[in-house]
Amino acid sequence: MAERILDIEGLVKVYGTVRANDGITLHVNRGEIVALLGENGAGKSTLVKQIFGLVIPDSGTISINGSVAKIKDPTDAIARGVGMVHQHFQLVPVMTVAENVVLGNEPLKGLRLDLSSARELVRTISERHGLEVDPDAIIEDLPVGTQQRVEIIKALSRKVELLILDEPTAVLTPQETDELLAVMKELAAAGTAIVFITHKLREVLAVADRVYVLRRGKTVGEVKASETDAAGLAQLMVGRTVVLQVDKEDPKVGAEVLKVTDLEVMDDRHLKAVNGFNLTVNAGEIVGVAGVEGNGQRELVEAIAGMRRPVKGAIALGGVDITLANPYQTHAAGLGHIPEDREKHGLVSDYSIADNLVLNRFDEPEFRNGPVRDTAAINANADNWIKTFDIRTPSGDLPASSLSGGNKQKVVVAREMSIEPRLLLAAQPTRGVDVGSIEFIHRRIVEARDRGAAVLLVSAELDEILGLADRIAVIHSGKVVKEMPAEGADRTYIGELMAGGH
Amino acid sequence: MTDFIRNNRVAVIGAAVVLLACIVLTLVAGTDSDIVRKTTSILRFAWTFAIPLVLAALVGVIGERSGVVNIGIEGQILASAFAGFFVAAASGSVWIGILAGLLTGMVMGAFLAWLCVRLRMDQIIAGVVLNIVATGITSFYYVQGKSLPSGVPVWEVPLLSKIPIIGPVFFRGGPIALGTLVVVVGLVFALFHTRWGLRTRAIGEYPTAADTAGINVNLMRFVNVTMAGLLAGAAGAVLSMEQSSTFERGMSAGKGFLALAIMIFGAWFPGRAFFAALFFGLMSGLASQLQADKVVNIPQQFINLLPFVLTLIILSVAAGRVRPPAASGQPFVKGEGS
Amino acid sequence: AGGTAAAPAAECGTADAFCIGLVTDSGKVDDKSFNQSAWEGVQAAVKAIPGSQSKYVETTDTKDYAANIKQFTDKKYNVVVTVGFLMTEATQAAAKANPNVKFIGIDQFQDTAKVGEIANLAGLTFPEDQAGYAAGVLAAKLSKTKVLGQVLGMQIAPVEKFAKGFEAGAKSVASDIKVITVYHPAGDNAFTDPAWGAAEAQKQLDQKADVIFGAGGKTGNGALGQVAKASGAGESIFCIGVDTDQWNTVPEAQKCLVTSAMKLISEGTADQIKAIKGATFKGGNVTGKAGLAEYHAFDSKVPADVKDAVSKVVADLKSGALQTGVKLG
Amino acid sequence: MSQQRPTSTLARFQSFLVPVLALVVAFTIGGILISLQGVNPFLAYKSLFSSAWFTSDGLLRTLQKTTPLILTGLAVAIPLKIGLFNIGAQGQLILGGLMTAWIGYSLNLPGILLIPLSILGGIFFGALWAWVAGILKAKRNVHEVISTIMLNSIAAGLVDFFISGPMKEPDQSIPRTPQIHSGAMLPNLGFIPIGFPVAIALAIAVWWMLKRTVLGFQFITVGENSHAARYAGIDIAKTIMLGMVLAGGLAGLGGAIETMGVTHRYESGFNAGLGFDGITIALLARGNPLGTIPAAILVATLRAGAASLQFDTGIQPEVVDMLLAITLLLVSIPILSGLLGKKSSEPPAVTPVSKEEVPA
Ligand SMILES: Nc1ncnc2c1ncn2[C@@H]1O[C@H](COP(=O)(O)OP(=O)(O)OP(=O)(O)O)[C@@H](O)[C@H]1O
Ligand SMILES: Nc1ncnc2c1ncn2[C@@H]1O[C@H](COP(=O)(O)OP(=O)(O)OP(=O)(O)O)[C@@H](O)[C@H]1O
Ligand SMILES: [Mg+2]
Ligand SMILES: [Mg+2]
Repeated sequence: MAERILDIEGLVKVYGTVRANDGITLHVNRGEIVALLGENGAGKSTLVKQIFGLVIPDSGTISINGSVAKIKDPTDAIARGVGMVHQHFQLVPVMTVAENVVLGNEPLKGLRLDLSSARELVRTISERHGLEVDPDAIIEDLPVGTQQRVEIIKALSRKVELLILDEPTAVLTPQETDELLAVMKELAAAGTAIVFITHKLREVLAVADRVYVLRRGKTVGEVKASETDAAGLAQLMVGRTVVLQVDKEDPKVGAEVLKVTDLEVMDDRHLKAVNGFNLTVNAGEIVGVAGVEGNGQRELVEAIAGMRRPVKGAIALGGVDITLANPYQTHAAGLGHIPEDREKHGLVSDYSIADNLVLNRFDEPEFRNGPVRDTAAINANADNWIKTFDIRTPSGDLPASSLSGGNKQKVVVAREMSIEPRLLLAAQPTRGVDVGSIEFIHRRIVEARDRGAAVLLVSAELDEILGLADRIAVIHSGKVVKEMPAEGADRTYIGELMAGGH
Repeated sequence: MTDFIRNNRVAVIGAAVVLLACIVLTLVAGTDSDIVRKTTSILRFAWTFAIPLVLAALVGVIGERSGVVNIGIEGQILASAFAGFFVAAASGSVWIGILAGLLTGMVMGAFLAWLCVRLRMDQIIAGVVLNIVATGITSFYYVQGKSLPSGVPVWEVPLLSKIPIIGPVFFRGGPIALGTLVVVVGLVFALFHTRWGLRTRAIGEYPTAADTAGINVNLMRFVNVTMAGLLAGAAGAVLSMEQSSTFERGMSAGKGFLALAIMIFGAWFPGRAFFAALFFGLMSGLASQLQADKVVNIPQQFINLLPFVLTLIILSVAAGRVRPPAASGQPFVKGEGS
Repeated sequence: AGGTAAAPAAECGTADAFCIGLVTDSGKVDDKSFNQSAWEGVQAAVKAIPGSQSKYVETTDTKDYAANIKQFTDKKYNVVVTVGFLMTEATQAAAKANPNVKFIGIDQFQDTAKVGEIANLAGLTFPEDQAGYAAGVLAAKLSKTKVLGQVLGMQIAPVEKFAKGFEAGAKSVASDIKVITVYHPAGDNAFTDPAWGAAEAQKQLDQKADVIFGAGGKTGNGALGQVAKASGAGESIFCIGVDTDQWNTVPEAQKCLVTSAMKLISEGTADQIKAIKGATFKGGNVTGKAGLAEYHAFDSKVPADVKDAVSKVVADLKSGALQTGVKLG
Repeated sequence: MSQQRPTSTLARFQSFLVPVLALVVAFTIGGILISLQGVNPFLAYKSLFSSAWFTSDGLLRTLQKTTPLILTGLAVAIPLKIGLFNIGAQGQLILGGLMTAWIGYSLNLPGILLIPLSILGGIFFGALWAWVAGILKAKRNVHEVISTIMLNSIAAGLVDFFISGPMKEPDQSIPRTPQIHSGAMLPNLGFIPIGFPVAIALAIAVWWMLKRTVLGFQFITVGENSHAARYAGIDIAKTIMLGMVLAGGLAGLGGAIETMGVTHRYESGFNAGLGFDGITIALLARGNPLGTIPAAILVATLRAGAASLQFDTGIQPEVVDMLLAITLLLVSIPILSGLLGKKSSEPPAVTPVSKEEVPA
């Protein structure tokens, strides 16, 4: 029998009326990779946060290495050999890699910080595990993939025996994901136990030894990865059969809707992020922009939506120049925009769901009587979309912050669909959303296409692009390096193009 | 040492140039010349003016670097000046008075920290409350006819005080004046070269990251804001005991707010805040000098406006390039956002 | 409690009572300056007049002058003293409205051409320029460096009269003498900024000034305190106070304080009140006394010829034989 | 949707109860302080309130003091909604007051013209001054706390210059402007100064604007989440400037009413602290425009009654600052509301000042 490192018995954590963890029992052996699966809000993050001391359980026990551990803060967890890579990176953006890695565990020379041994530590770990990173780089200058590496180095620098990874691949490219999975396997082979949270079944099947499926705070299934498949896992998670493959007809391509010519856009730090970008999107088709994050996708989308001013080039929507238009004007021109960061741009979390459903339509005649807002119309609108989009909430009066990630995203998608856009800009439309909601959102995007909208889909998720797009444009260093029909496109080939090959 | 010079090239070269200029000026013009006297006197005025501002700005720097906006510095200064003076008068010792001033600043810092960190009250409001409470208490409990038992002693730093022009200005003064220099240098070191500094910057930039690294964010914020209160206390004590020998109602006269401008001016760096405060002092010194010399025929009010107008201009030109600590002003709640 | 002086005797407004009320300018009755002097004058009068009583109200908002005066007229006070030239109009209006109450307005010159004669109001003003002039003469004679300094409060009439008088007096001794004159820059704390006063005084000392005239409430007091700390204070470096004899009110300045350029507010106020009681009161403009305070410990240090020269100037100014030549505006 | 959250009635009840309870506690503590000075606190409070409310000229004065305080309270409260902290109401008010005085004394027109002209002048200059801070924020990302502090000092200097220079009343040693023409003076309706109902109406209008209108939604969206606001097509720069201009206009109006209705001229020392009291009032009102009315009445009452308090009991007028400080502390500290229930009545968020650069 393998050596137990983690034993969880009847763990309960209640938030108000929500039983986030409702008697979870789970164990992990040394050298084993265990995946946690579950819909948004199933309680995965809550579970691992308790192991790492970020959340204190209401009842139940966590044992590490056979003895019951009262973990009251991360210091306790770290001391017991637990390391964690968080769903949202826990790195201080303005500090260097070395500083971040030693934060909380700083080497000293007298009173002084010993930064040279910090650098040395980073180098040693990065060489040992093939996680290449410059110890003196500033975090915010690094692409997300590299930041992820820093997170892992940080965890490894504390001599972890149990490593927790909460949705580590959500922001990675296929190549980066593969690299990470390789590192995980290597660590496991060396005896480290790994708890791995993801929404991507492919990864689970590729790397996990065992899978726990959570639903509403309870463990509803435990299976060996080798004894199941994607459909089986999906069914366990949602409790019903899920269509993983997007079901769509051939496109009925119409007139040109979006034309981007020679576009140049600067990023926040005044560096050229989009550099000579050319692309057209026609009515009735979905064009997927595939690329490693940080190759100008965000700036491209913001420029088209009017949130960022291009320095050169032209953008036309239905023949009308919108290069210098602001979001108000692009919206009026029939552009729907599902923003990449729904919390930051897409929603006002203290506003009611109803208000969020008219966030960028609030001053349309439909929702006002002269200068006064027409609350009746706003509420009617909300009732309608909550029903149509199956947004899970007792009332449109509740603040958006009360929704789960998937339902928040549904609010945004519903709103953008509500204007029946000519052009739908969908940036990472299903990031961090559970399979059930992904299926729903994908179906909506296809419906919009079939209604005749032009759709520009930007996603770091190659599977999403492959499944949804009619045409694929691979972006690298701010320009399109290759366009191809989605039909018969090759995963590996696109991955190489994304990485700058060919 | 060579490391230090390499990392602080601008500062080192700047210091060397200033030093050289002082020596040359003194050699060429003579110690007793008008120009040397005037330069020295204006510089001394500037530094005197700057001392409470430097201290107060550092309170702001420490607070915001740890993630707590402190606009109650004004109140801390006022209350400390009050407590320092009256305790000195009652106890018969300026030293006990200075101690009381420091402690008052600290207690008010702890109060602010309690409001902001523990109760998670809106930080700006907490600061305003602090100011109003200080104004209320100090004016209500003010009593007349008290005076300091003795002056605060003036010390000289051997050698350094002999440097022409700069020496007598910066290296000769009361304990708080000299202490201010030590604090500035110490804080520059502490903030960027020690464990405390790394952690402080981390909790002000991204507290959840610090939390997951095993740092007790709220405890550290509490301690930092409380200890920074000592500096606010020093700023108050220097006003009522070292720079004058009396307490006045409202004697802080906006210095706590000006200090916030200086903190931003100095881009949240203690060293730069020091120079920014000195710049304000210099402006003020020049304003009164222009008035005394009657050299220019512009109304006095306009000369006095100069520092404020300049601040606005400089800020609007330099804005966008300075970035406050990202989490400053935001209470930290464990387990959220991670 | 602050507002009440003597034990309440008869109710104000009754025949036996003699009630004196005082309204301060925005400032406190303990300001070591004109408010305090006036209040001391009132108290002196109370002591001298048996059965009299007094109270004060401190103004916190300059818009409340009238309301604060009304506190006293409503309670049928016999005398209301208002302090400061900012209250000129409020006092005149109140005097016209309450002909049975006698008013004393300190630092309040009545422009009779405009407001006519107000019989129940005495506007008490002081020849500050004369006091300043005499102080200037003394300072110039004491100075070795031939540089004098003035650290002043807000640039308003009484302060300006002191300052200009001081400069004129100094120049009358030696026309090449240099007088560094600096008013406090900001408006609202011009009289309450001792730290600024001290720094400015130090600056003037550094620029060779050896006699410094501190005239501007607490700001000026800060200057005096700083001069007292200078090396050579009382030997080669001196300071001169203002308004009252600051030997007593600013003890930390005793080391350098040769004298003070005084306006005798207390005396003037007390005299007026006594005149009211004795029914010898006459409304209109009343000029109080101004002059130099005694030398105290410096009596032996100031050379006799200097003392003589200064007393002659004081006498000539009083007799009108000497004019200060100070004009404002 | 009509079905309300169950907490909201409680929240509404709380937002009313907390300040009342705070007041009671503050006055109790104040009473203890007063009795420590050897004075019967009931007598003291009776003196304070009866002089402020129960004499006709006391009431007039209280309402006169209330009027500008409501307006400066609003001048702080509106920017709070868009995430800005306007420390500059003081500067905006004094410039407005000065310009009103200037128009009022230099133009000799019939009242029907002069009154609106003077008021507009005050509003305009107050708004202009706030607009400077607004444009610096919107276009150059200069933190409004700093710029308004600077602008306050500059305004004070300018006012000082004008009243002792170009606008000085001739033959007068006090730095002040001449008196405005009688046509520019605002009358009192018995014990009600005419500015008072105007201020009340404006407070209601601002509340309504923020709560019900499209513009209000725009303001609050910017304050809640400026990124989302930008995404939603709201011109943030314009909103910031508009918010500041509205605020400055209200503060300027405060100065105008003060000049036209109370002081009839501009004089050094007038209007001291009115703008800063606006901060206290906005915070006492927890950022709610309607709340500025009772908050301003409270502050004005304390200030108007302070002189009587001193006359009758000898207690220093500064005691009212103590009372205000304690009240504000209790209103803003989460403890009282914590005792009353949950955290639902949260104080206004001031801090989410957008740190992002607002693109030009
Ligand atoms: N800090 C909190 N306060 C209140 N409720 C919370 C909190 N954190 C989580 N919850 C609740 O606990 C439940 C579980 O949340 P958790 O974050 O563990 O979900 P998850 O499985 O990680 O979801 P996802 O896949 O979206 O990351 C949620 O439904 C949520 O309502
Ligand atoms: N303080 C809180 N109070 C109430 N609910 C909370 C709180 N914090 C988180 N939640 C809820 O927890 C659930 C999961 O939160 P989590 O932080 O995992 O993000 P998420 O909603 O899953 O989004 P994503 O995973 O896309 O970032 C959501 O339903 C969220 O509303
Ligand atoms: Mg999660
Ligand atoms: Mg999540």
